[in-house]
Amino acid sequence: MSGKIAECPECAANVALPADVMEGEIVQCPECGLELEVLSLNPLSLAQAPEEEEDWGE
Amino acid sequence: MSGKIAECPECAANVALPADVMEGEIVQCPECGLELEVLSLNPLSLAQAPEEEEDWGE
Amino acid sequence: MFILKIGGSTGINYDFIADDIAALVQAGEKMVVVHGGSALTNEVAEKLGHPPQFVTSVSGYTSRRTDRRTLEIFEMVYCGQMNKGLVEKLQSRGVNAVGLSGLDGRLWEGKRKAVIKIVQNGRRRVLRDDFTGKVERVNTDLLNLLLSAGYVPVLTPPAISYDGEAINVDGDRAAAATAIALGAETLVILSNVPGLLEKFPDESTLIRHIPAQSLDKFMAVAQDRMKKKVMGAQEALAGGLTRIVFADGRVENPVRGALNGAGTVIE
Amino acid sequence: MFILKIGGSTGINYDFIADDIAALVQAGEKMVVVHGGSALTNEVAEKLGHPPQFVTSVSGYTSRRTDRRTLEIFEMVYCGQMNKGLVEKLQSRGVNAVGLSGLDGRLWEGKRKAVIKIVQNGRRRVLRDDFTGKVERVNTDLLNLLLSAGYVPVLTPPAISYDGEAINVDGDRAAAATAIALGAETLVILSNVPGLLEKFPDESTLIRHIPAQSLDKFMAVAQDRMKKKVMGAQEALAGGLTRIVFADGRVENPVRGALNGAGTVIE
Repeated sequence: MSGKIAECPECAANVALPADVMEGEIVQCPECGLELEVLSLNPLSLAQAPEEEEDWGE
Repeated sequence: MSGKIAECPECAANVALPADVMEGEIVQCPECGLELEVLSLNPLSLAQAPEEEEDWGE
Repeated sequence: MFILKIGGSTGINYDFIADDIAALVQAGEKMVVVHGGSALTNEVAEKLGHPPQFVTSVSGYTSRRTDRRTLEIFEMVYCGQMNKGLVEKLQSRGVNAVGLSGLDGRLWEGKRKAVIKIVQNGRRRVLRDDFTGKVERVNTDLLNLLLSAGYVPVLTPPAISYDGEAINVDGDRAAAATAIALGAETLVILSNVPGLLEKFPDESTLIRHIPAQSLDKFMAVAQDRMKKKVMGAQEALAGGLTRIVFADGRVENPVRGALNGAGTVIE
Repeated sequence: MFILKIGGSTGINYDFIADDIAALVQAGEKMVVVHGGSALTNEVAEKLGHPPQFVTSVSGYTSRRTDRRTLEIFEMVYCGQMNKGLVEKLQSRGVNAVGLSGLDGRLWEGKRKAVIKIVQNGRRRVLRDDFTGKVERVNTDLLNLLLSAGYVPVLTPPAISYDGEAINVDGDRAAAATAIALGAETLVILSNVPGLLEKFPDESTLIRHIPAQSLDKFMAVAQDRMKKKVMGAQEALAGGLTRIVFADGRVENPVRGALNGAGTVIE
């Protein structure tokens, strides 16, 4: 996957993104395991993914 | 106008209809002057046209 | 208490109107809103492959050909997108709006014109499957029930025939009938023109004031859609209203502007 | 007093249902009707060039992707054609129906899910412009105001968020919330299947009776849309209802049939 590389906002590790990464996509940091959301593509910016307000099941 | 010929339900006179006569069309009997409505095309049937419930203007 | 009719033609700014209604309601003003949706209905009907048809009656009035399919599209736009879009804009501004059509609770009841005589390219025809009519009775109990509980009714065609069928009615005349039934003094009609224009579409020829008793003379000046509005005004005056204002629905503070005399004031 | 939920899937016979409601109302029965419109919404969205999209949440539930344009189409079908079509059918049978959406008078209020995490062909994504949520508060004052004045409320999504935005909500769960808020004992849910089927779509595997306390075990049996209905039933039971019936909306006397136990009775 010759995708883009982003930096994990938590532990600054390199996070490989799929070539056709989509805005809003959720990826996981390979180092600290944090769930990250691709906030925007240009400029490429990541942030911790929000908790799902899971109200379907509970 | 090589249209159809119908009979006036009031005075039995011949009423010439346009070739492309439409259902619901209003025609006038050439003899007695009555306003007639083409109720149906096949079978061809005419009847006195209803009064317009004119409520737009009054 | 006044009645506000909001037109459905392109160019009307529903946010300006909603802002103004919110300010008036906060100031304690009671009102009933009536709205249209003709422009959007034409668009959607086109896209759904049932393009709008307009028919002209033998006495020269144009109205929307309303067969059963048109009525469904009409309801989708008037009662769906327009009505709930306006209710949403009002609710998000703190106005506790309740959207209703004339069908609901038999709010607007009247005779369905079972027979319509139309003229099309010179040939006259009788239409029997048209669902149009006129509002003859208004369920003021339901309106007062909602008003006294603090709600702002937002009303839309269709109305209902005495046999319980949905019928397309003219919004301006339905607004006039509602104003009369509720004993309101003022009817404000917002559209995409500043008011009655002497020489349409020249907006500088705005007629600012018309004495009620000479309104008939201005019928000739009114262009097609405006003809219906003037007829609505005539009926409203005959029914006891004292003040009708045709005003511009594209500008800021359109409602308060109209209440303060901006537009064509008939009194 | 009971709540009748009418599904929006193809095959449901609205004339049979309207006949049955009229008979029950004439016999003095009080009820609130809730209806859906999913099948028709898909059709109209397709024709308007905004085909429906369904998204599956990370925890496996499918729901309609509801961006702003979808919401407008949703309102056109649910609040326009479906709601007013049902009100018309009821009015023409002598039932004084009043059609309302959850927006009107803030009838159904709840939190908008500002963030949704979905899975699409294996990839997870956050959606922020989705207008969906859950009904958390019901305006029972408005409902009781109408019921005591002799009207039959006919309710439809959308609901309204606490910020006054229209939000798409699941009709079955909104019906359950309404039943709880009004203190009704019974909720009847009509759809295009005879009830909960052990082996969908084999209609001979109808489960006739489920003791309330063991409903959870049947969640596994329920196929996609029916999953939501079972969740609605769970919430209704937890909220104090004593009887929920899933019944067939395609047959004659579907409502009275369900009240007399035809379908899947949960009690």
